[in-house]
Amino acid sequence: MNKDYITAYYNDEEELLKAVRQLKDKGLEILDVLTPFPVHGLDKALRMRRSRLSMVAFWGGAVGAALGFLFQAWVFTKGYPLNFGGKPFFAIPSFMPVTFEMAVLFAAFSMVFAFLIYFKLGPGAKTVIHDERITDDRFLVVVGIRKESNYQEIEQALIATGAEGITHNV
Amino acid sequence: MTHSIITLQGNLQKMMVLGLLGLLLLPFNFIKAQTPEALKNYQQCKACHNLEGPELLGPNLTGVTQRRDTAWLIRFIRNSQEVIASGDEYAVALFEKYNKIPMPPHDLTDEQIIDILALIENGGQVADEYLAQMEAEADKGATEDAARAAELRDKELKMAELERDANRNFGTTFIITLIIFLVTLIDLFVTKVIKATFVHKTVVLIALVIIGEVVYKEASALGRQHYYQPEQPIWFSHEIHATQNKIDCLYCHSSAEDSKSAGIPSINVCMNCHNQVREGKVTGTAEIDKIHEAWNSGKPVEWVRVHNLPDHVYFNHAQHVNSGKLDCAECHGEVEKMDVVMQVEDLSMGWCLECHRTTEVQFANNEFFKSYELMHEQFKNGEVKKVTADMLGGGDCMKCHY
Amino acid sequence: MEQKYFRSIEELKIDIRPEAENKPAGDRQFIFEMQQELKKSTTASRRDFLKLFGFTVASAAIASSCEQPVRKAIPLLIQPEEIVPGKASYYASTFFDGIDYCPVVVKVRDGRPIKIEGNKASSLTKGGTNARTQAAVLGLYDNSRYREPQSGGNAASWQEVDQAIISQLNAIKNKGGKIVVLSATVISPSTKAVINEFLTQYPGEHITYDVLSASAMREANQLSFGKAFLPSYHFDKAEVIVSFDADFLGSWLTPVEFTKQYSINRKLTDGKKKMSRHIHLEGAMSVTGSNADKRIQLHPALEKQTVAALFNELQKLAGESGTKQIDSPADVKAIAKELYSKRGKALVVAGSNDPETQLMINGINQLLQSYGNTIDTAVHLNIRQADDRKLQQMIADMNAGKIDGIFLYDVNPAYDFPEKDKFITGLSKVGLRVAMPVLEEETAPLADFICPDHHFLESWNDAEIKTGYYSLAQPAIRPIFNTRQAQQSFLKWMGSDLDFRTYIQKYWENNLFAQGDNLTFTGFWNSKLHDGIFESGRKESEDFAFDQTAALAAQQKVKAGNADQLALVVFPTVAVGTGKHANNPWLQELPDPVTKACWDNYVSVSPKLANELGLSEFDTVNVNNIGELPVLIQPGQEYKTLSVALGYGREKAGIPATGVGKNAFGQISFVNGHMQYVRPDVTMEQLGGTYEVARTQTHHSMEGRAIVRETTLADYIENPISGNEIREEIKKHLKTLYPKHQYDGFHWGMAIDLNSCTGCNACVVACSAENNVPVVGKEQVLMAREMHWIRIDRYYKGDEHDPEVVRQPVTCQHCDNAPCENVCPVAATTHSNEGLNQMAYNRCIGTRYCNNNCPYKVRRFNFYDYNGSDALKGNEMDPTEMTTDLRRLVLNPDVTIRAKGVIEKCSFCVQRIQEKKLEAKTENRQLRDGDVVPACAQACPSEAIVFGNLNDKNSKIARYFEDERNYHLLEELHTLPSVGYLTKVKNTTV
Amino acid sequence: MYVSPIREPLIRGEKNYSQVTKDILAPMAGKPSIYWYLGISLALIALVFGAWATYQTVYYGIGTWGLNKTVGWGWGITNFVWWVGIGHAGTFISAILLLFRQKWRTSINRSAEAMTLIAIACAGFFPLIHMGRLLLGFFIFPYPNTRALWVNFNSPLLWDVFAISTYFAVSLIFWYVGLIPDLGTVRDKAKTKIRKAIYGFLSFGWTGSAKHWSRHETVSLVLAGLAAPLVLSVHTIVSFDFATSVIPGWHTTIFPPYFVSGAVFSGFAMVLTLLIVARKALNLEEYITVNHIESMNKIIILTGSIVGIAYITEFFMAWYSGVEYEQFTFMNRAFGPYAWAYWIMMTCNVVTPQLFWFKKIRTSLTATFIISIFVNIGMWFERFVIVVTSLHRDFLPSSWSMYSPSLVEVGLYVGTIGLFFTLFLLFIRVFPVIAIAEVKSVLKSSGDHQKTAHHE
Repeated sequence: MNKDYITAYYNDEEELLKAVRQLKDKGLEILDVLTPFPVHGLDKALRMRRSRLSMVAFWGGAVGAALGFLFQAWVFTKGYPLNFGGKPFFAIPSFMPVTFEMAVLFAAFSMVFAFLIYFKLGPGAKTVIHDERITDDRFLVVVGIRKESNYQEIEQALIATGAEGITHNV
Repeated sequence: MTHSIITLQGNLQKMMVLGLLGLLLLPFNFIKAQTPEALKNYQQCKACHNLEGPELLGPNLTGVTQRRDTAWLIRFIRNSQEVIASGDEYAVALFEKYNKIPMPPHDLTDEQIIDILALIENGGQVADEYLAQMEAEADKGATEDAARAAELRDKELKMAELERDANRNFGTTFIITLIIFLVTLIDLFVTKVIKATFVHKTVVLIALVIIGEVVYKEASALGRQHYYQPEQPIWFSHEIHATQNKIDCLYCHSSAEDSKSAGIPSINVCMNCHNQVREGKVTGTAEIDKIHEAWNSGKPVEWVRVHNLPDHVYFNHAQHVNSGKLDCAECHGEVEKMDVVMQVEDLSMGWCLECHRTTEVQFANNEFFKSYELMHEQFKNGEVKKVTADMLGGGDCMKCHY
Repeated sequence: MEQKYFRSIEELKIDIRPEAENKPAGDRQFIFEMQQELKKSTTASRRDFLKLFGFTVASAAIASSCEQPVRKAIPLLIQPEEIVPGKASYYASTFFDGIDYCPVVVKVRDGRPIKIEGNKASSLTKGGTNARTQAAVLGLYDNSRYREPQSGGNAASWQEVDQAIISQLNAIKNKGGKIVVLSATVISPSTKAVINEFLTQYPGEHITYDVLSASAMREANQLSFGKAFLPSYHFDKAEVIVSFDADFLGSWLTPVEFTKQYSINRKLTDGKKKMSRHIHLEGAMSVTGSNADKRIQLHPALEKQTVAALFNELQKLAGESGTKQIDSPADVKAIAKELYSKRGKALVVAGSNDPETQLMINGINQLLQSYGNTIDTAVHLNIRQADDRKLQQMIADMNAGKIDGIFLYDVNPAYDFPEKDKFITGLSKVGLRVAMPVLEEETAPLADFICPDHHFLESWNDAEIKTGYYSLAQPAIRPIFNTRQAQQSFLKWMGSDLDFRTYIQKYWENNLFAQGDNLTFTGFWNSKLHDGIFESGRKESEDFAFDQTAALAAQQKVKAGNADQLALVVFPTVAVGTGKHANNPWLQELPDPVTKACWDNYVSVSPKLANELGLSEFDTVNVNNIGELPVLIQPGQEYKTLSVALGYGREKAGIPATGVGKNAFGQISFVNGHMQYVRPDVTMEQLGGTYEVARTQTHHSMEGRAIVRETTLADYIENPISGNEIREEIKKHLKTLYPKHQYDGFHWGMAIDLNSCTGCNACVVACSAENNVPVVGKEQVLMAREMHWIRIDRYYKGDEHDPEVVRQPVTCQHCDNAPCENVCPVAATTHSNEGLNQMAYNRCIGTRYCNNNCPYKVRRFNFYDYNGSDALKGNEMDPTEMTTDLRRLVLNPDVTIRAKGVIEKCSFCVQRIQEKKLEAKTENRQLRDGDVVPACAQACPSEAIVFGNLNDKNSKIARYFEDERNYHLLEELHTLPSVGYLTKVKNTTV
Repeated sequence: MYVSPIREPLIRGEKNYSQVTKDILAPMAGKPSIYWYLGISLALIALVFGAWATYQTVYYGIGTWGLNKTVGWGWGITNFVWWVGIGHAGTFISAILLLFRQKWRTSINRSAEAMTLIAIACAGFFPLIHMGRLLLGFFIFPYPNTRALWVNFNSPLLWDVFAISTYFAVSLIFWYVGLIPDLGTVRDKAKTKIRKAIYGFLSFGWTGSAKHWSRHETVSLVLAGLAAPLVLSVHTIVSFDFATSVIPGWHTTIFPPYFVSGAVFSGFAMVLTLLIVARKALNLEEYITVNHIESMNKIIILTGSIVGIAYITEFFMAWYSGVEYEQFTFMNRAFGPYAWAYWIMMTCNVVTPQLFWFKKIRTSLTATFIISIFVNIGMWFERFVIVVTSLHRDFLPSSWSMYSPSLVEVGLYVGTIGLFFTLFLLFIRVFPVIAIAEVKSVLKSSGDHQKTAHHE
């Protein structure tokens, strides 16, 4: 995060939720909220968009299925047509299992990779750890500071939401 | 053998008649005979016979038609061993005289033989008009075609050699790329000399591509001998024998037409000529002496096989050369242009299949294929333009693996 | 078409290279070199070595490099013109081992005999063979062959041996001593002549010793006709055949010929509605008995009186009076009626070696007017010439020291003589002992001189199996070892330099040529040598009349036998026979047609007796001190009859044979001068141990499934579909979603006539020989891992005490909807456009899924490296030394050797199909029906197997498939097999 | 929110979030107990036995097994199917139960999934080793080659290749994606530098940002959606190995559902076997409570009953179809030479699970443990019965034969068991055995103190 911000932490997800709602109402810019586990309702409170990952999965699956099916069809009709036990060369039922598996494989992998790449997560990815206890029992709100906006105001607002502690990088 | 005996008896009268005819119509025959083809056939005789002067393997040919009648000559030329076996004194005597070197059988028609004989009568000359005619024909496109073909083949061979050299350099290429690859990785994570990481990334990418390529090529070449060109115990040049001396492939690899294996000529075949020809153009006596050594010591020459197929592959030369009417060069390349034989095709299954799928069989010309009635229908009414081996099951496993 | 050369390789050598004479070892040398090369060779596979003619492929991987090994191609110094590299040539020859006779054609590939086929030119066997004939080629490459002459147990040169022998012979001659040539029956006129000449030069006697003797028949005929001979039989002319324990389809006289004749009247194809009736009376279950329409269990001790009773009944029918009334265990009245109603078209034979029984049989045949109809007395059968009395006399003389020299040719008495101890002691009293064995044996070591004989495939010979039926044998390969043909040795010892080939030629020129046509002798000789057969049509003078009195006298003497005692029957199996070929792994692993057991002999016991004695399968017993043998419970065995196979228990033979089973020859007894193969009173002691016998089939009931379908002649005549009705039903239910594949051109099919198949197993060995099928040894067979591509299933039907036996050869059915093909993950097995179920060994990764999914269980898996062809070394599974270099010479170069871990199976002999197709192509003609013949069909003596192109509507196979009797195995599975079976028809009508 | 008063809490004890973290990470910290060492050394011994057997098989060939011309598959494939079956529980629990919003899954899914992966690895070993020519095994992959030859897409065995590898791959990422946040926790709790570095690397730089969380949840959900049919497909396809063949006793249409339920059945049994030990050894009783055990037992009753019905249906169909071969096969199963195996299967799979109808047994750890073992045995025999008894007496009596395993085959089986436990024991040392974040997320809703709050 290349801009100035204040962070406030809470010990309980209900308080966090309340706080986030209030801050949003105040029109403060919440850069990020860090929690040890997914807090329900938080994404609503932060007014996040619906995820498009499922679409990625769908298209990934579609591609996988298509590849799987077409490859098999090609092998059996053009590549090297062979007579297996009197079955027709273009034996659709036989192609189904592989097609299905390919679909699932592609769907799953495309989605997960999309997720990781989108958030720049991955083996050894470098990210800012604000507080070691975030992954344990702390709930953290990061509020951005615009040039014009008043630093004290925001701090007050945060205290008002019952933040247990406040830190900042200015 | 027996059937050949029977045919012998059958043919005898026929030959007699022909022979007489030949003699009667000699003057006419004399002109008619000397076709360019006859000249070509005559090249083979020259391998072992002179017209006059020093004798080579066999007797000199001048006046042979006076010495023996045509029928006899035809029999003898076609299969001397048979004549000898039948106990013909003259033949036996001849055999004895020319230290028991059998004259190899020749697959020639009566007419062809008569032509050759006529040619011999004419002192091995072709009548001018025929020579002229021949040249004319030759000039007529023939030469260009030949030239073009030759050029093409040369190119192919060149390409092949280039590719081979490329392949040979694979090893070094691989090592170098690998080193580069590792160096970049080390730099990327540890030393960090170059700041711009995209450099590393591109290098790594390229390196990976090259390595992949090499690995794939090597893997697919595994257990195969593409461009295999081993040293032979005797420096035998097909270039000299096949191109310069115009010896037909089948003269030495005689069984290619009617057997599974083309066969490596046994020493006695070499001796047919080298009994006399004791000095080579290139190597002098050095190499040819090895043959004599083998002949005298009774130890056969241990040639190195160039074209090897795996045990589980059944390949039949007769099938391809005889009934398939393929040219040797289709698979062996321009051997007659090689001093040291090289395997120019990779002889992989894919390569075989490719050919089976593209080349036509003698569908219309060979009675055998009458059995394929459906196919014949489609062939007649034009549904099928050309019938490939694959269409008749040339792609089935048990055509080659059993 | 088959190419036979009228000249042997040997001759060729002489023609083409005069120095061959002074380099006799030339070709042998060549083979040795090949072997040495082989020993050196590391990575080169054997097939490669065999693939190219006369090429020794030695190969060694270049050290420290992953290059391909350098493969050498070494041509012959001089290549005989007749031999085309990689192309087989065929030589007519004759197989006779003293017991079996069969004119053959030897397939020689690249200088090595690799297969033996029957010779179609013979009007006797008509191209038929039997298991032993098929297996004979492997004997050529037997590791236990004597490789050079020995003198006093040490290797010696021929010169030394010859000098020693000749000097001793002269010594004997000068002191007026007597020598004996002891040989098995010699049917070769030339050989006879040689021996006679030899014995005139060195006074002595030629004594014939047959392990399986028919001396009683000869004696009986002596009494009936005044001439000791064996007539020739015509089962093909007989409508009713009654056999008293004569196993004429398995081991009696000339089984191959008889099977041919017999099968002619068993065929009902092409609308034939007539078939012979075969009644068989026996104690132990034999191949022939199991094929009979009516099999009557008869305690051996009662046989004689039964014959007498039958004789009596017939006499009554013939209206002769004053005959001896004797009660019989079997209902002979009915049999007599049947026989008599078919007078002139009936034949009665007996296997017994008891003159009286044979006399009565003669009497019976006389009454039935068989002589001149089903029995031909003008054409004599020349086998089994032994006179057992003479033999005993000789033994006595030996022991009395009256014999000074003995030459043992083609006999092994120290192993198979009933009183072998007597023989051995006798032998030790003989001054000059010369043995001429081919394979390692018990007798030879007892001799001073061992002069190893050629294998018959290396020797010249001729034969006159029947009066006027001549055949020739010629070498198909140069001697592999430093051996010499026995006849040659005799000639040498006579001081003649004649070689036996010229001797035969001379003999033929002088004795047979006259009868020949008006060619020059060379022409005559050449053509005969080419065919291998010469049937001059000569007949013996029938200057004798039949005399019934002897028969009647014999009948009068008959006393009632005692059936309460245990009787023991010793018999030769169709596999190892009399033990001559015991060292042949193919034969050792050949399942017995009746018991399906291999690699052992055993005591067959009837279920009833087993129950009584509380014996169960594989319990060990000792019968008359044969030694510890396991019990096999044999349905259909007569209550009190035990049977043990001969030919086992070899002590000095190769690895495969030595110590397998027990020697039962001791059970043969001399009863008034004739060898008896039955002991009416034996003791059986239970030893309490168990010993497992390897059997290729362990379940013997069809479980009521319509696997082998059969009907009776009557029903068949009424309705040809009878027995096969279910097929219509099945066909109705066959539905499919997928369209059938079109087979343009060729669609190969095979039909098997269950009515003709006698279960003789010739096909099994032929298949092994043709397709390099590995031998796996007893342990593996016990684990049910035998590799045979074709097997003959044998089922018992009905009551276990008197079951009906049905047989069914099963091979890959080449289903057009093959279940195996669908399941192979790597496409190693697919269907060809000629309807073949293809197996690409080199693609197989060995999941065995196809094997599981094959309803017929015809696929075989290489559980171990049976061929020594594996990349990993030292893991071969080869208990029978089949992977030794010598044995390998028998391998067929056109068939891949399968590696460890791959599936293999019948390929319809695709290599033959391809060969014939190519032949047709090069000859620019269509393929004719009958061009392609797989090994099994070619070997079959009863022509039960028909192969051809189903697309060709005029072909024989197409006709067979149209036949109402035709059905497919497990057709209800809609696998669309390409193998059809014709229902078995039993002639139970009276 | 509403919580049904009767429902037992899922997590016992007064827990707060950091307490949860501490408890769950406890097994990873510090020296492993003597039992752990004992366990792993036993497992390794078994592994060595397996290695020996593998060598025998590869070097001398399949001949070292007890198979023959009639019975082409024996223990090898039996074990394969058995392991695949066991491999079903994990993904089933985390995928299907996730879709059904079964909160109780949270504390068991992690270990169950790990078990799945290990089991699949064990399973995959058998199709490889049972090949006659293992070294050419790569032929089953459709890769471009100079032979211009591909594979046979009609073959169920090939479908297996795809199914198993896909299943393994997808299960792996599913498991790992779930693991990422917890790895973050481990990273942040790590004492030493190296641990920090390693887990930092493994945790993919997880921060716990709300955006990540919400997407992470979507991913998990969709993956679950994908994994659910996958789970069903895998054993369906494995069952095709038999169902698509012609062999009586194999050629059956009910195999897919029957196999799948059987798989879940055995899978849960194995999970129980392991967890009952694990919760004690790692003192996680408060997280893996009797509720969990009980609810799993309920699933066992369900699937067990389905399997039982399947057995009976098979018999009925055999009789009803009127196919003599089919009928014979089933009579032969029940009364033939392998009847003992059949009846073991019957008792273990059909009878014993029914005991779970009694709450007492259902909630008793020891009883559950014993029964779960029984089920494992029973399910192994089910596969044995299907594979061997169908083959050893099929259509033509002439080829009937018997089969008994060789020491080598036993070795291979024991070897995989060794492998399984080795890997599992390593797993509990290096990864959190319970999904920390997920547990936390349900702590409030179904934790203990929340309940107590209610009672006040």
